[in-house]
Parts: sequence; structure tokens; C-alpha cells
Amino acid sequence: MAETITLGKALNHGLRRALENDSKVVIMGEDVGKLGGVFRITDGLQKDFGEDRVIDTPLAEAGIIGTAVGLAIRGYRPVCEIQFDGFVFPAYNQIVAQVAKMHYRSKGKLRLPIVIRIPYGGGIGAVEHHSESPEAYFAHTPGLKVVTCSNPADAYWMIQQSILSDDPIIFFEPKRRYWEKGEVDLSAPLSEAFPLHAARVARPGTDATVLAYGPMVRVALDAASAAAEDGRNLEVIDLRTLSPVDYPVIFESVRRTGRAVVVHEAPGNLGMGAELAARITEECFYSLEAPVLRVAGYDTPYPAARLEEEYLPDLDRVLDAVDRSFGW
Amino acid sequence: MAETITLGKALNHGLRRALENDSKVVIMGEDVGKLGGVFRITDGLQKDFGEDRVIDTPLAEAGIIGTAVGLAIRGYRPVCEIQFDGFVFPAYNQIVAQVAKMHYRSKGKLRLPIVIRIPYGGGIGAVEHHSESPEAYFAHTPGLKVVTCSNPADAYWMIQQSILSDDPIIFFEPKRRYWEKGEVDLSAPLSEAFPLHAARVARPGTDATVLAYGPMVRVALDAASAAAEDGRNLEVIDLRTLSPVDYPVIFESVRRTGRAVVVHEAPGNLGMGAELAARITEECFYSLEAPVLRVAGYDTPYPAARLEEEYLPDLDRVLDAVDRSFGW
Amino acid sequence: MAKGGSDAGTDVPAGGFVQLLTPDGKRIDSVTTADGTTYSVDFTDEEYRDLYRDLVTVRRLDAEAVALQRQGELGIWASLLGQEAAQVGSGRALRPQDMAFPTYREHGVLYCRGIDPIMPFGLFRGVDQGGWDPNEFKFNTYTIVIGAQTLHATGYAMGVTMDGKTGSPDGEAVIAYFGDGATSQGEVNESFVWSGVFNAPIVFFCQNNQYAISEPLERQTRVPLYQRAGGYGFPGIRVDGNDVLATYAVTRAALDNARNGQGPTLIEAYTYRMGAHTSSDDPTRYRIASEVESWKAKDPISRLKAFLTKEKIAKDDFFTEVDDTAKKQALDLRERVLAMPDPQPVTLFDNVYPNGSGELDDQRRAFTDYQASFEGSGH
Amino acid sequence: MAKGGSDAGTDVPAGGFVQLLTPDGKRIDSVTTADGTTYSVDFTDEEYRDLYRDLVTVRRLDAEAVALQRQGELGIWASLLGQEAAQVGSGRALRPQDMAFPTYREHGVLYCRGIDPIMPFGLFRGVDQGGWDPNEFKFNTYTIVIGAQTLHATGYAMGVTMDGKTGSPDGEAVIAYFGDGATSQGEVNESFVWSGVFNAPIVFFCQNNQYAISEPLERQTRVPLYQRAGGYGFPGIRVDGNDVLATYAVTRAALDNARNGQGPTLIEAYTYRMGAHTSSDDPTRYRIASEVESWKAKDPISRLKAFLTKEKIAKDDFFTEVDDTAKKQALDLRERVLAMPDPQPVTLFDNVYPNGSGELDDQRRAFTDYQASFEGSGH
Ligand SMILES: Cc1ncc(C[n+]2csc(CCOP(=O)(O)OP(=O)(O)O)c2C)c(N)n1
Ligand SMILES: Cc1ncc(C[n+]2csc(CCOP(=O)(O)OP(=O)(O)O)c2C)c(N)n1
Ligand SMILES: [Mg+2]
Ligand SMILES: [Mg+2]
Repeated sequence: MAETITLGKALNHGLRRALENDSKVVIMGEDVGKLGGVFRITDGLQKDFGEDRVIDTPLAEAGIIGTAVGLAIRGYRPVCEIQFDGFVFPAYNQIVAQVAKMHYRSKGKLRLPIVIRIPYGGGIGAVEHHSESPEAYFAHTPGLKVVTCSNPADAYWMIQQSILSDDPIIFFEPKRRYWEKGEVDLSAPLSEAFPLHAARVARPGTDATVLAYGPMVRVALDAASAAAEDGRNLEVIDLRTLSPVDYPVIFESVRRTGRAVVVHEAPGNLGMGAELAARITEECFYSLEAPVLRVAGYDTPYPAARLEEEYLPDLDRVLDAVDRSFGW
Repeated sequence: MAETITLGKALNHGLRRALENDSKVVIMGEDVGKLGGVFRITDGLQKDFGEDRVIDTPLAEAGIIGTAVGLAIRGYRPVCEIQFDGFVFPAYNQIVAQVAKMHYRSKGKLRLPIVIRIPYGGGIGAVEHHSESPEAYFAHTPGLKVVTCSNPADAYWMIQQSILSDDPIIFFEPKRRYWEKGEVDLSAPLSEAFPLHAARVARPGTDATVLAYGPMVRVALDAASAAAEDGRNLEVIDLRTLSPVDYPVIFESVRRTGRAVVVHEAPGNLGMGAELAARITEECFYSLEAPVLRVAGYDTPYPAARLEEEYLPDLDRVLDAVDRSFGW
Repeated sequence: MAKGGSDAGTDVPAGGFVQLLTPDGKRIDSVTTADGTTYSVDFTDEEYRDLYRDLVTVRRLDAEAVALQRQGELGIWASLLGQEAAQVGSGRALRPQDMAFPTYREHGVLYCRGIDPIMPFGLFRGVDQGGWDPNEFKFNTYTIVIGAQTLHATGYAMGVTMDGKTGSPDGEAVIAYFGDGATSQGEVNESFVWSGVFNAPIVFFCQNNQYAISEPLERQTRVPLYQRAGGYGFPGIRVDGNDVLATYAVTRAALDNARNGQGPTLIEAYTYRMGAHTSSDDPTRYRIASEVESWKAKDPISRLKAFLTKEKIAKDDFFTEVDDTAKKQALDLRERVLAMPDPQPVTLFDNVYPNGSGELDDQRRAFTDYQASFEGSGH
Repeated sequence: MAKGGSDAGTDVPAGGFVQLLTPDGKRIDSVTTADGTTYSVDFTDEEYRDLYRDLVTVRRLDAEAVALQRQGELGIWASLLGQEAAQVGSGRALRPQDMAFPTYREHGVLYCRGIDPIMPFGLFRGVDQGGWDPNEFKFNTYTIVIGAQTLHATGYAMGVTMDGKTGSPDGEAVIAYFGDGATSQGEVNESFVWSGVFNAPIVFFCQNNQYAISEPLERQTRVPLYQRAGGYGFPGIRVDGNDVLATYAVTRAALDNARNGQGPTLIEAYTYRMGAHTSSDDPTRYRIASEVESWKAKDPISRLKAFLTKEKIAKDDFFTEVDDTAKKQALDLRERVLAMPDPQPVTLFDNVYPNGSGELDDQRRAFTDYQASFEGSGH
């Protein structure tokens, strides 16, 4: 019995189910208790599971991740909430030097099943530090896995799969999509869900491949619909997993279409689009009709809210890139 | 009157000259005083310029960068030493959220002429956290400029140019090259030095372009010499500036050679090679005989010392990539 | 720690605080703390009235901002309601040469620095991110990342010492503002370490408004915050943050100690956030009405008004005039906020680097051409 | 804070410390601190001899490691010379169920946990990065990033409480080791915040060996480190870290408080790093010989030996046997270190992710093929 719920609510359901299924799962972060988080993703969970399972922490991100490491050593499965993308950096040292490395350091004898939830991306008219897309900082770090969801169903399943995984996972949530609705079958078995580390063709097409993830998937799909009206049949791939990237799906598509455009909000320079372009070119060199083009945030700090519309990739910029690809 | 000195000594001379020329220049870091830093780069400077100009700080990297910001607001030009690459992360929040953004935040009214020196890279048989190459984490951050030197002369001039610049600059020092010697004209005027944000053709060639920086330039040059014996004439470009990258020099070269190989120690995934490959392909699409190939560290945490020889790019791996490029 | 006036009564937290004006408007001549320091104020009637005007004005301007946000003219607003005395008391204690490092809530301190109150509105409206010169106003840009500014303030204070600007009554001092939640951030504690080691001329001014968004103080500490200082080698003191007189006296003394070369002080201004954390917050989810009520009784403005009335320092006509003037300022502010122009799109590429970047110039050019391609296209 | 034995004499730092065995080998029955806690030990002669054996053994094994490094068999070594009493005293105070979080210097604690002393040598030889299971040995992998482990220890201790393993004499306690320099790291101070707020069953054991590489204590603090704890709401105490008896007594008491549910304690073990920071360091650049000399007089081993001799608890033959046995262990250790195999190149791809990664498998395959391409090529 599928329900129509928002992406935020889907995450809330997924977290609840994870708390129900495994008493070792604990949620920790700033304001995740009574308030239910500033986005209400943990709404009601402390009331139902208690203050030991849903922990309001001191205001210290390094502390959140550092103590999560200790809890994981103790046998817990911490799910940490970072309140906004721009506030993960105090924890960066614990994430890249400890979370990412302890399994390797211990020759595999230690596992840190930690999930770090980060609401990311712009488009909500916020002040500085509340609209960033830091995914590349983590995807460039061996030892971490990085995933992101673009719709309610994926949100519901991917958060549960991430908590179930023994890998440390950075879970990016497209905050501006928290309120978008979609169908989710809340009672389906987790085992039947689409695999966590797999990309999905969100819209099959033949003429060009548009690669997007998180908040930009909707933009890519809208662009594809618009392009269809001009008789261009775009294939849209939702990456879902940013580290590792599910390349086989991508290569197969680009070999068919001969053109690829990558879309993300993060600054273009050294963003996910760089690696995707490099890998696609290595693997599909003779299939490419044009270089892989990138539609990304500009290489500036995230600007003031009243400039973000110009800063963020949108339907027009995606279509423009597609045009340039065809014009090559 | 050019002298033959090590890269480490060249940095020491450059810092000394900066301290002499501007009383606002201060050096701060762990053990930079009496000890002269663990690599002796600041050797003798505290003795000659005093404890207010060369400051032994508490053991706190966020504190080093955070107080440097305050000193810069006050009108000083702090040169911060991070003891090893792997220990910059406690300061990451101050660097990406403050140092990189305050000029933008203040609409250009505030300038933070801060230089952050980071000895980086492997090859010295060290323990964990002492051999990393985190340059991409900074190059992906708008508002920061990132440079790295590969030889004593560049070390001497680039550190002075960086201190003179009003941009916040991450200055990466190839620690395994600290003891390599080269000629430096210590008394030449700074104004005549090769520009800071420019790449340099380290060895002209015609058949393929090898892009390297910092510790890998020597490896690339050795590979070029070896290739020459097999009749292959490689052009080696020393990037010197990683953000922004000096692309015109690179595009001109690749358009001529039709082949490019990027070499760096950092993990390949989302490393500098990714952006270089993407940009080169965008700009030189029809000139490329083969995809841009990358020789980089593997996507694992930096391994134990006795494995680093296999982990690090070396002459053979560069030649292998060149072969693959020609075999495409 | 002084218990404040003998009849300060039930509003005094365990551990006490310095209080010179009780909630019911009774002035205490002087308070001597355990370490023997005596605090008192001797203001002229004029000065008392000015302080009252400050309190009323910053509250009125804040209320206008709250309204502007509700009407969609600001993206968000962080209200200072309830913290007027902490901000006016400390703000007025600053001398012209002193430097302040605010969070995102110090609108009252900004006002006391003589700065046009519209200055931070660009940030909250979303047309810029601050955009002022910290050195021009001796007031740093608002810092949103919790605690980061305490290290900036410490470094700046180290610079003051290096410039030889301490050790005399006309020396310079620095004040760093932060909240109770911020005391848990590693960087804030590092700023304590550094200030102690370098004997920096700094005052750490912590507005303990009892909450970090939804989290009550006990999620940050189980002992009073002012006690944090001792372990770093400098004094900590708690003051009634709803008492503008005590806040002024304690802050002025700490700043003068700093400028005289006696190093840092941590001040915990014990107060309460009467409104929501920001306009995005819903405090009913995490605190009960009766708690808010109990703090209403400690209101910083009504207690000063009661004192001024009782002591016949001011009469109704004065209070009315102050309200009217504040209202005029608020309406003027509103008009100017509504008139704030949106930034030109291309400006998003400005001021990334003092020396610019060729790469970025190319992106700016491409952006301009792209924008131009829509001209007349109805976009 | 107790001044220790009446004739503890000049070796007592300002602020005092708990001492039960003076440098000249005089045992003090008990010491009562300002807060009324009394510390004493009642060891059997056997136990005293065992402690002596521990001290001599860990020093001898350390000396062997220093030699191995000089001979190029280790890439680097962090010597514990001078800190034997701090490590043996605290290490022996641990109960089997307790969990320890070391830095990179706690070889003596490791030994007292009953762990084969060769365990950390892989890290220093460069054949691995630790490679042991923290839970198997109740001893976390060495942490090189200063301070990071204090948060891990705090989180682990929170887990102990959540598991209901506190509040009784057979409860579990956690000990976090760190140095004087580490006290400046934000993360260490955050671990104090968290431990206070969550009343975690943890003992923060700070070996103040007076230096952070070249930087003397005054670069980290201007007041004694043990005083840091008060501001976070838990007790801090300083002990003579060269006195194995006092260190044992103070640590045991703190651990038992933790396991009984009374929360955290900060212990400052006042000691001295007799050797270089690591084999890469040259201490002559930053400290004078006379300082090192003055600390020789406070040697942890000679004072226990003096006591054992005076009290006729042990005779020369015992001391000789202990030295001989330690030497045998050292030589055995040396042989096994020399026999450590180098890792297989391809193992650098192992254990990056518990669930593996297809991308990485491809890289492993390419690497293997590439390696194979050299077979017989003389490479
Ligand atoms: C590093 C960081 N983490 C999280 C946040 C989100 N945040 C904004 S304000 C706030 C609470 C701050 O509480 P406090 O320090 O008491 O200051 P107050 O808002 O009460 O004045 C939080 C968690 C942030 N801005 N920075
Ligand atoms: C975050 C970080 N910064 C710098 C270093 C380099 N480093 C290694 S040991 C050390 C000094 C540590 O001093 P202390 O905490 O007193 O411990 P000790 O070595 O004296 O036992 C430093 C600066 C590090 N390992 N980690
Ligand atoms: Mg607060
Ligand atoms: Mg030390």
C-alpha cells in the first residue's frame, strides 16, 4: 500500500524503521530531539525511542562525529545529523582522518557503521553557509562512501540501506526537495529495494545523456521534457551514489548517445563533473561526439540569496549545454 | 651571484627576506621557533626576528588559522605553518568557511593576506597522516588560491610572491624535495621573478604533454629523459599554480602534442587530474589523439610506509601511461 | 560570586551574579564579588535616560525587523528580544578604540557603536552577506558559523598587543560575542587557550540566553559557564544580563583590565531569549509558556523604567517621546529596507579574490554573454 | 591539592601534587587532598616487586626499540623514557573490563594490558598502521592525530552508560591518554564538554611531560592543567607522574568513581620526557642539559629501587634477575621485529571498505596486471 509523502517525511519513516529494527541504531545531532531537527526529519523519534536513542548533542560537530566513532567501536550504529552543509567542516578532521581510515588502520578488524546525514544544496533563500554542496570534499576521500537521494522513495530506502551498511556513509539530503511528494511503499521489504550503490536511469533517452543527482535530478528531468518538445530525446541518469560512482550504467548510456552533460550545484572546478567527464572520456573516447559538458555552480563562494537563482543550474542552462553539445 | 641551495633552505631564505621587507609579516605555527620547524624551514628566524614575529603557537590548528584571520584583520600578514599535510584538517573549517569567504562576505572591503604553508606528499617513509596530498580539497574551494613549488628557485620566489599577495594562499611544499639542491639568485629583485600564477614548460617537447606539479615534476622530467632514449619527445609542464590553473599554456601544448598525461600523488578520484582532463578535453577536443590519462595515487588511504613505493606514481607508471596514450 | 542586592530575590541563579538593578527597579549602590572586586555605576540622570532610550530603540527596531520578515521583506531575522540590556550594557561599555566581534544577533551592540542600524539588513534580506568593513566600524562582519569569530577576536587582540596598544588607560580592547551553545565548540575553547597563553586584551562576552535553538543549557554544561575561565588562567564572572547597569559596570571593568594589559575576562551575561531562535524557529515545540512568563517579570526595560519613575529621573512625557522617536526610526528603517536594491546578477563574480582570477573572469564573460542571449526573448 | 610527603622537597611543582613515594625512595602512607580524598596503597611485597619489574621491563623494551630505530629497522620511534611510572601506574590501575585509548607513546600501558609488546611495532616499522582490533585487546589503535582519541573515548564511554555497565563496582570505565600539548586542541576540550554533559565513565589521563615536541608547557597554558576540569563540572587532580604508587592510587580511584557512575576525572600526571620527542627530534635545540639532569634525580625506577632496598623487599639478586629477564624479552622482541615480513604490495587495496568497492577492485586488478608486466623484466 503505497503512500504519497514528502521526501522529508520519507526520511523520517526510514529512520523510524531503522530505530525499530536495530536497538544499536542511535540518532545524534543538534536539535534532533524535541524539535525534531530544524527540518523536522527526526520529528517524534525522541518521544518514541527515548533520549538514549535520539540524542540532542552539545553544539560541536567534531564532538558529534568523534563520539559517534567511539559509539561505533562500542558496537552502536550512530546516525549523525549535521544541521546544514556549511557546518560539517568543524567535523572534517574526524571524518577524513578517523572515520574514513580506521577500518584501513585496523587492517579491517574495526568497522565503523556510521551514517552522516547532511542537508545540502541551495534554492531555499538562506543566508551564508546554508546552501552549499560539499560532496566532492568527501567523494575525494578514500574510505568514505557518499550517496544522495533525489525523491521520496529513494530517501526512504537509501537511508535504511545506509544505516544497515557497515561502510561509513555520507548521506546527502537535497534540502530544497524535502517538501516534494512522491509515492513510497512503506511496508515493502528492504531486501527488495533498488541497490544502494547503483545509478538509475530516471528517464530513458537516445540523443544525449544528462547526469544529475540529488536536487538537480528534477531540473534534469524538466530539461528532458522541454527538450522532448524540440524533438530531442534525452536520457537522464540519477547517480544516487557519488562514491563509488556506478560507472557501467553511465558508460553504456554515453556509448549509445555519444553525448553527456553533467549537472550539479557545487562549483564546477574539481566538482563531481570533473571526475565524471574524465572517466567518461577515458572509457567512451571513440563514442563521444562532443566533450562531456558541465553545468555547475560558478567558482565563487555561494552568493547572497537574491543571486542564487543566477548561480544555480536551471532548466535553461542545462538545455544550453545540450545545445552546445549538439553544436560541437 | 647564484647559490646552490636546497629547496628547504630556499624557503628559509625567502621567509627571511619577507620578514625583513615588511614588519607586518609574522610566522606562526607549531615548533617554528627554537626548533625552526620539524623540517627546519624557519631555522634561525625567531632568533633574528624575535618571538613576536616568529610565534610558537599552542597545539591547535584551528587556532593557528583562526587567530591568523584576526591578525590579518588587524593589518598583519600571517604566514602559517601546518606541520604536516595530515594535520591541516582541524583548521579546515577556518580555512574554507572564513579565510576563503571573508573577502566575498565583506564585498571586498576586507583582505586577508594569509599564507598557509603545508609540507605535503609522500616518499619519506613516514607513519600515517604524514604523507598526504590534500591539494584538491583546497583547489575546489573558491576564494582560496593554491600553489606549489617543485625546485629551490621557485620555492624562494613563490613563497615571497605568496606573502606579498593579498589573496589567501595555500602554499604546498613538496616535503620529499626539501633536500634537493638547485641554483638560486638570492639577490635578484622579486619584481623580475617568474609570475606566481603561471605554469612553466619545464621541458619542451613535441610528442605528448606531461602535466605535473610539486614532488612529481622531477618524476615527470626523469620519465621524459627515459622516453627520449626511446625516441619519444615529451613536453613536461610544471603547473606551479593549482588554483587557478594556468590553462592557456596547457591548451597550447596539448593542441601541439595531441596527448596529455597528468601525474600527481593524490588519489585519482576527484584529484587535480580530473579537472585537468575535463578542461583539456573541452578545449582541445579535436586535437586529442587519446583521452587525457592520469597517473595518480590509488583510491585508498595513504598506505603504510613499506607500501608507498607501489602507491606513488613513478617513472615506470608515467611511461606506461605515455605508452597507453600512444597505443590508443 | 556576589548574590547581588539582598532583595534580588528568586531571580538569582545558583552561583549568583552581579546585579545593580533589581527586576522591580531597585538600584543597588555597589556589589563586591568574592574576589574583592567592587562594581557600581554613577550615571547622571541624562545618562540613565540615554540608556533607557537605547534599550527601547533597539527593541523597537528589532520588532520592525520581525515584522518585515513576516511580510516577506527579509529572508530571516535573529531577534534580540530579551537581550537588550546585555547588548546595550556591553555595547555602551566599549570605548571608541575598542573592536567588537559579533555573532548574528548583536544588532543592539551595532546600534551602540553608532552604526546605521540598516547595516546588517542586507544580509537578512539576502541582497548581500554583510558587505561592510570591520575596521571602518570597529565591528566585524556578522559571523554565522558558531564560535569562529572568537578566534578572530583573539588574533586581533594579539595584534593589539604586538602593536603596543595595551598597558595604558587609553589602550585598545577587544570584545568577542557568543552564545551559551557556542561554549561547546572546540574553536571557542581554543580561543580561551590562546588568550590565556598570550594574555590577549580580550573580553569574552557570552550571552547565556538559556538556549541553543531548542537545546537548553544543560546540553552544553552542568556547571555555570563563567566558571569555564578559571581553567584557562583568567577570571570569569556572571552578571545579570537583564540589568543594563550591572552589565555596563562589569563589561567596562573587564575591558579596562584588558586595555591595561591585565589580559582576558570571560563574562557570562545571564539572560533569556524571549522570542524564537530566528524567524524560522518554533519555540513552542521545546519550551513552556510559564518559563517565558517568569522571564517577562525580569524584563530589562521595565525595570529601568520603574527605576527612572521611582527616582523621578523621567516622567511620562519622556517615555512617550522615546517611544515616538523609536517608532519614527523604525518606520524610517522600514522604508530604507524596502528601498534596498537587488544586486546585479553579474556581481556574484565580484570580490572572490583581491587580485582576481583569469579563470573567473572567463566565467563572468560567459555568464554575461549567456544572460544577454535571453534579451528580448521574454526571459 | 596535597603537597605530598612533608619532605617531598623541591621536586614539587607549584600547586602541588599527590605523591606517595619520594624521589629518594621514602614511602608516604597516605595523602589527603584539599577536597578530603585520601590516597594510599597497600601492596604486598610481591606486588611492589611486580611493579618494579614492569617499570624496568617497559624501559628496557623501549631502549631496544630506540636501538632498532637507530639501526634502521624502524622508521621512527616515540620513546616513553621517563614516563614509565605514569604508564605502569595507570596501566596497572585498569581493571580487565576497562577500555584504553592511547596516543602513539603508550607502550607501557599496552604492556600492562598483557598485550604482546610487538603489537605496535608494525606501525613504527612501516609494515602496517596498527592493524589490531581495539575490542579484542580493550586497547584502541594508536592515534597520531593529536587529541582525536579523546572524543572516541568519550563516545565509547557514553556507550558504556547506555549499555547499563556503570553504577556498580564491577562496572566498566574508560581511560583516554593524551599529552600536555593536546590540551590545546579543540577536540580535547570538546571531549571535556561531552563527558561532563553525559556524565561519561571516563578518566582523562594527561601525561604532562613538559613538552609538545619543542614547545614547553607555557605555550599551552599559564595555569596547571588539572585545573581545566573544574570549568567542565568534574574533578581534576595532579599526581607525581614519576611515582608509580601515587599514579596507581589516583588512577584506580578515578576509574572506580567512573565505573560507579560518578562521572569523569581529569588526571594530570606530572612527569618528564627524558628522551627526544621521537627518533626524528633533536631536543638539544630547545632545552638545556641541566633541566634534564634535574629530572634524572626524580627517576621513577631508582626511587622504587631505593624503597625496595631500604625496606628489604628485594635484594640485588632480584634486581639482577629482573634486568636479565627484561634483556631476554628485549632480545626476543628484537628478533621478532627483524622477522616481520614486508606486506604484499597488493594488500594496499585491502580493507578500504568493509563492503568493498567495484571501482577499487578494478584498480586492484589493473595494479596486479601492471605488476605482472614486469615479471622477468628485471624490475
Ligand atoms: C558550526 C555551526 N553549527 C551549527 C550551526 C546552526 N546554528 C545556528 S545558531 C545555533 C544555536 C546557537 O546557540 P547559542 O550559541 O546559544 O547562540 P544563540 O543563538 O542562542 O544566541 C545553531 C546550532 C551554526 N550556525 N554553526
Ligand atoms: C593535529 C596534529 N597536529 C600536529 C601533530 C604533530 N605532532 C605530533 S606529536 C606533537 C606534540 C604532542 O605533544 P603532547 O600532546 O604533549 O604529547 P607528547 O608527544 O609530549 O607525549 C605534534 C605537534 C599531530 N600529530 N596532530
Ligand atoms: Mg543561546
Ligand atoms: Mg608532552
